[in-house]
Amino acid sequence: MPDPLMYALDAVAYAGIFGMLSLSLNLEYGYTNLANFGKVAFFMVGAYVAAVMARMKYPFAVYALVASLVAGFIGLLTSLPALRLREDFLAITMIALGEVMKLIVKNEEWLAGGVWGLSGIPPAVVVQGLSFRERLLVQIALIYGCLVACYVVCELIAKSPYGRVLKTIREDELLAAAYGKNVFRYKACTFALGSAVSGLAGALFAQYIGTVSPYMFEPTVTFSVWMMVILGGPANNTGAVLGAFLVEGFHRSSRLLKDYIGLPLDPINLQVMLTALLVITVVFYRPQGMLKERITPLDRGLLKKLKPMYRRVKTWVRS
Amino acid sequence: MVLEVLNLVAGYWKIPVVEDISIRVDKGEIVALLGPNGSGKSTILKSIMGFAKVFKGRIIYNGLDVTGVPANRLVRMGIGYVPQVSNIFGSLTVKENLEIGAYLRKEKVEDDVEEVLEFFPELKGMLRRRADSLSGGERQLLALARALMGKPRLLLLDEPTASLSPKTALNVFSKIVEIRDEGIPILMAEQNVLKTLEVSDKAYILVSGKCIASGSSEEILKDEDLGKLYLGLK
Amino acid sequence: MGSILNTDNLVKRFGGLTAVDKVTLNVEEESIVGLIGPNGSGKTTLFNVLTGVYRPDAGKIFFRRERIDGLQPHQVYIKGLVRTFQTPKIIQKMTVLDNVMLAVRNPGESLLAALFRRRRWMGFENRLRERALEILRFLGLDKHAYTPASELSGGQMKLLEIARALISEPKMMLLDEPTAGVNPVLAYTIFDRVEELRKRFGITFFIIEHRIELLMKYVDKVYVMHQGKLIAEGGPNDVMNNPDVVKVYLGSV
Amino acid sequence: MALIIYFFLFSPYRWWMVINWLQVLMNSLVWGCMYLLATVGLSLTYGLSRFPNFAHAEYITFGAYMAYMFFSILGLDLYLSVGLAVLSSALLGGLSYILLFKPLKSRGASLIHLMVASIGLGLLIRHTLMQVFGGGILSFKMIWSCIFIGPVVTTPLLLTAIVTAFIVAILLHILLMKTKLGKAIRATADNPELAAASGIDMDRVSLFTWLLGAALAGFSGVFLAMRSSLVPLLGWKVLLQAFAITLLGGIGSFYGTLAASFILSLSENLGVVALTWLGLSADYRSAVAFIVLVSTLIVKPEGLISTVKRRA
Repeated sequence: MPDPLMYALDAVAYAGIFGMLSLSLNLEYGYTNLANFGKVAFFMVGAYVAAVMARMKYPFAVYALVASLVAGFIGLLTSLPALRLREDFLAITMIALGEVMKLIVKNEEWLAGGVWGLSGIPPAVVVQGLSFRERLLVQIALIYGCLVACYVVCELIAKSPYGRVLKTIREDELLAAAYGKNVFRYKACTFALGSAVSGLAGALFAQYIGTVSPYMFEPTVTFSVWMMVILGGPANNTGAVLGAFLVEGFHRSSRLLKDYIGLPLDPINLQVMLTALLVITVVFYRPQGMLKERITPLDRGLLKKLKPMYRRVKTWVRS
Repeated sequence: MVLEVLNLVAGYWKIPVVEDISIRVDKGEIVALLGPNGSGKSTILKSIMGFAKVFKGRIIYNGLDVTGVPANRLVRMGIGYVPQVSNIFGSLTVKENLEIGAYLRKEKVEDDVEEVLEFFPELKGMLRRRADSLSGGERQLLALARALMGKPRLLLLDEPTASLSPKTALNVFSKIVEIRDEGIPILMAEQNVLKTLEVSDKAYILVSGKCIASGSSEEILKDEDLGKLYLGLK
Repeated sequence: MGSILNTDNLVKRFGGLTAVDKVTLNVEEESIVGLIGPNGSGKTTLFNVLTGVYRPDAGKIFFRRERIDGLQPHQVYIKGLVRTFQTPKIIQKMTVLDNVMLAVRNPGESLLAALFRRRRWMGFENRLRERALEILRFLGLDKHAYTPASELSGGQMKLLEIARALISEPKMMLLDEPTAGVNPVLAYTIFDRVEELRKRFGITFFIIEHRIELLMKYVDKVYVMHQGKLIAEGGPNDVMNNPDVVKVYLGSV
Repeated sequence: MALIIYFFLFSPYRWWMVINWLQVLMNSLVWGCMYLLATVGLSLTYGLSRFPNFAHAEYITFGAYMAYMFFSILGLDLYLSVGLAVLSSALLGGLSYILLFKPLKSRGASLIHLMVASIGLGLLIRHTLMQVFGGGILSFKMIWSCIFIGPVVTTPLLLTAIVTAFIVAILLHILLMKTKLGKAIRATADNPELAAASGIDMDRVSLFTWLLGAALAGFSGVFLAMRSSLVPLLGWKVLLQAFAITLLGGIGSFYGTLAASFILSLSENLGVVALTWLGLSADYRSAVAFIVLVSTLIVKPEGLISTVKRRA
C-alpha cells in the first residue's frame, strides 16, 4: 500500500505538467485550429534534451530554455510543409512525426540511450536535508510556477490583438488575409510557440521523473492532451487547465478502481478504454467542452473603464 | 399539374434569398424562371431538391407534399435535376456519367445510352473520355443527357446555357424544346431572356427574390419595356 | 482627380476557362463605380485577382500608380485596397465590436508586443475601440456592439462587413454585392451610407451589384462584364440604353 | 559526376554487387502487396467521407486477432478462419461508420473532431483487444518452408499474399470500373450533391465502402501477422506507410494507391539497402515513409492521381 498523500501529490505534479501541454494544444487547436496530433513528439524532444543536458550538469534554467527552443524549432520546421494545406494533412504529418522521433531516440544509443532510455537525471532544485515529501512539494512548486507562467502567457495572448488575429484565422483564413494578416506567419509562429511550451513541459517531466525512455512517449499521451482540451473547452485557457486536472484525476481513479475494487482488467487498458469512450462521448454531445469559449471584448478591465466613456460620448452626440 | 410551389421562402443558413414565391408547372410545359443574377432563381430549384433551406411554404409534386424530402428520393419519384455548376462527374468517363444517370433503374441501360446518344449525337465519339476533358458546351449536353437517362417526369434545369457561346446555347435550347416535346415538363432558370421566352410556355420574372411579373411567355414578350421590367427598373 | 485603380489587359485562366479576359479598367478617385454582368461573367474572380487572392496570368494592376499584381492579399490590404465578401464573413465567436476591430493592423498583433509591451498597444486599442463604436453608430449597429456577432440578422451582418472595411480607413473599397439578401429599405440605407462615405472621407468605391435598379441611382460609372470581358462602360443611362448590354442581359433571339 | 559513376561501377569495393537485387525486388513486391491491401480501404473511405480515419490501423489489427482466435484458439479450418476474420473486420468497419462517423457527420462535426473521434475509436479497439488477448506477442504456430526461385528466397505464405493481392486488385478494378455500385462510389466521392441528384443513396454507398475497406484491412492484417507475429501494434506500425501511400497516390484514387503502394515499398527496401550501407539501423525504414509523405506535401499535395475536382 503506497503512501496515499504521496500518490495524491504525484497526481498533482502530473496534472501540472499536463496542464502545460494542454495549454499549448489549446493555443494551437483552440485558438488557431491547428490539428497537432504529434504533441508527444515535442514533449519527448523537450524531455530528452533536458535529460542529456541535466546529466551534463547544466542548470535547470539553461536546459529548460534549450529544450523549449529545440522543440519549438523542430515544430516550426516540420509543420511548414503542411501549414498551407488542409488541417487533416497537418494532423497526419504530426502523427507521423511522433513515430519517427520515437524511432530516432530508440536507435541512437549514443545520444538517447536507445530502448533503455536515460536515467539518473538530477532534479532541478536540490535542497539538502529534505524528506521525500518535502522534495515532492518543492517539485510541485517548480512545476506550478511554470504552469502559472504558461497560463499567464496564454491568457495574455488570448486577450490581445494577437489572439484576435488567431481567432480570425481559425474561423476564416481568407478573411484574415483580406484584412492584412499574414496567415502563414501567424500559424507558423503559433505552432512554434506551442511546441516550445510542450518542450518546456517535457524538461520539467524529465527532471521530475528522473529517467526518460521511449516507452513513456506513446501516442496515447497526445490523445490524453487532446482529451484535456476537448473536455475542458477549446479556446478557454481555464478550461484547458481544468481539463488537465479532470483527465489526470480520471486516470488516477481508474487505476485506483483496479487497486481497490479489484476489477479483472488491466489498469492501463481500462484507463485508455474509458478515456477513449469519454472523448467520443464529449465530441458527440458536448463538442464545446465543459467551459465554453467566452465571447467578450478583449479586455474586461479595459471595458469597464470604457463604458462610462462610451456613454459620455453618446450623450455628447445627442446634445 | 405536375409541380406546385406555394408561398416559398427559402435561402441559405440564416438568410432568406427568395420570398413568397408561388410557381406552377403543368404537363408538357416549359416554365421559365427569369431574372438577373442574385434574384433567387437557382435558390428556388435548390430548395425544391432539398439543397437549400426552406423557411416557409410548401412544395407539391404530383399531389404529394415533398418539402424537405432528400434529393435521392425525389429522383426516385421522377424529378431530374441539372445544377448550374459542377453538373457532371469530372473524374468519370462520359459513358459512366450516363450510367450514373440511370442509377435507379434495374434493367440494362445499354439501349438507353444508345437512345440518349441518338438525341445527343455530339457525345457519340467521346464515350470513353474523362468528363472533365470536355468543353463547356459538351459538358452541358452531357449534364442534360445524364438527367434524361433517369427517365424523369419533371426536369429542373439551372441555367443550362450559362457561359456557352451563342451557337452552343442555341443547340442546347433546341434540345430543351425536343425534351419538352417528348412530354417531359421542364422548370428552368435562365438568363437568356429573349430566347427563353421564345421557347417557354410560361415565365416568372424575379427581381431581388420577389416575383414581379408572371404570365404566359407571349404576354411577357409583348411588353415593350421588357428590358426595364427584367432589370427591375420599371 | 486622377485615377486610383487601373488595370492593363488583366487575364486569369482556370484550366481552359478564361474567367477574366483582357480586362482594362480605370476607376477615378472619389467616384462610385459599379460592376454588373450576368452570373459567371467573372466579376468576383476579378475582385479576387485585384485583391491578390488569385495571381493574374497576364496583365498589370496599378493602385495609386503602384504595381500591386503578384502581391499577397495581406499586402494588397496594406496598400489601402479593402474588400468585402459576397456572403458576409462574420466571426461568430466574437463580439460585433471585435469583428470590426480585427480589421486594423495593430501594434499588439505581434507576439512579443502581446506579451511584453502591452502599454504600447493598449492605448492604440482604446482609441481604435472608440473609432469602431463611432463607425458602428454611423451604421446603426452601436446597440449591438457588445453582443456576439452570431446574434445579428443577415442585413446587419452586411453592415458589419462594411463597418469592418471602413475602420481600416481604406483609400478604396471593393464591395461584392453589398445588398444581397438584404431587405429593400436596408439596401437603400447601405447605398446612402456609401454615398455619404464618399463625400465625407473621399473613399472610392467599386461595387458589384445585382440590384441594378438600386445601383443606377448612385453610381458615376458602370462597367458591364460578360464572359470575362468588359463589354461596356459609361454613365448609368448610357449603359442601360446600350444595345449590347441589353443583349447580354436578355440574351439573343 | 563521372568520378561517382566510375566509383560506382568499377571501384574494387563493388558493394552493390554483394546485394541480392532480385531479393530486394521480391521484398518490394511482397510489401507492396501488403501495403495495397492495408491502404486501399483507407484511401477510399478518406475520399468518400472526407476525413482520415486513424482507426483504420485497428481494423488491420482486429482482423489478425480474429483470425488468431478462430484458427489457433477455436481450432477452425485455416481458410474458414481467415474468411471469418475478414468478415468480422468488415463488420467492425461498418459498425464504426453507422454508430460513430455517420451520426457525427450529420451533427456537423468538424474535421478535427472526426479525426479525434477516429483516434479514440482506434485506441478503444486496440486496448479491448489487448484486454482480451493480452498485450504480449502471439504467433500462428505455422511453419513455412522456404522456396528458392533462382537466387530469391520466399515462402508459400508470401506467394499467397502476392497472388491474393493481385486477385483483389483485379476484383477491385472490376468493382470500381464495371459495376454500378463501384461507379456510384466513385461518383459520390467526386460530387456528392450531384450523386444525390442522380438518385444515389449516399448512406448505402458509404456503408458499403466502409465495409469493404475494413475487410481488406483485416485481410492484410492476417498476412502481416502470419508473416511474423501478432502484436497489438500490428496495424499502427503500418499506419504511417498507409498514410504516405494515400497522400502520394491521391486521396480516394484506387490506381493512385496501387501505384503508390509499390513505389513506397520499393523506396523502403532501397532505403534499407542505403541504411545498411550508411551503417544506420534498418529500423529507420519507416522514416522513408515519412520522407515520402512530407515530400508529397511539398511537391504535389494532391497526389499522383487527383480525384479532387479541378476548378471549372
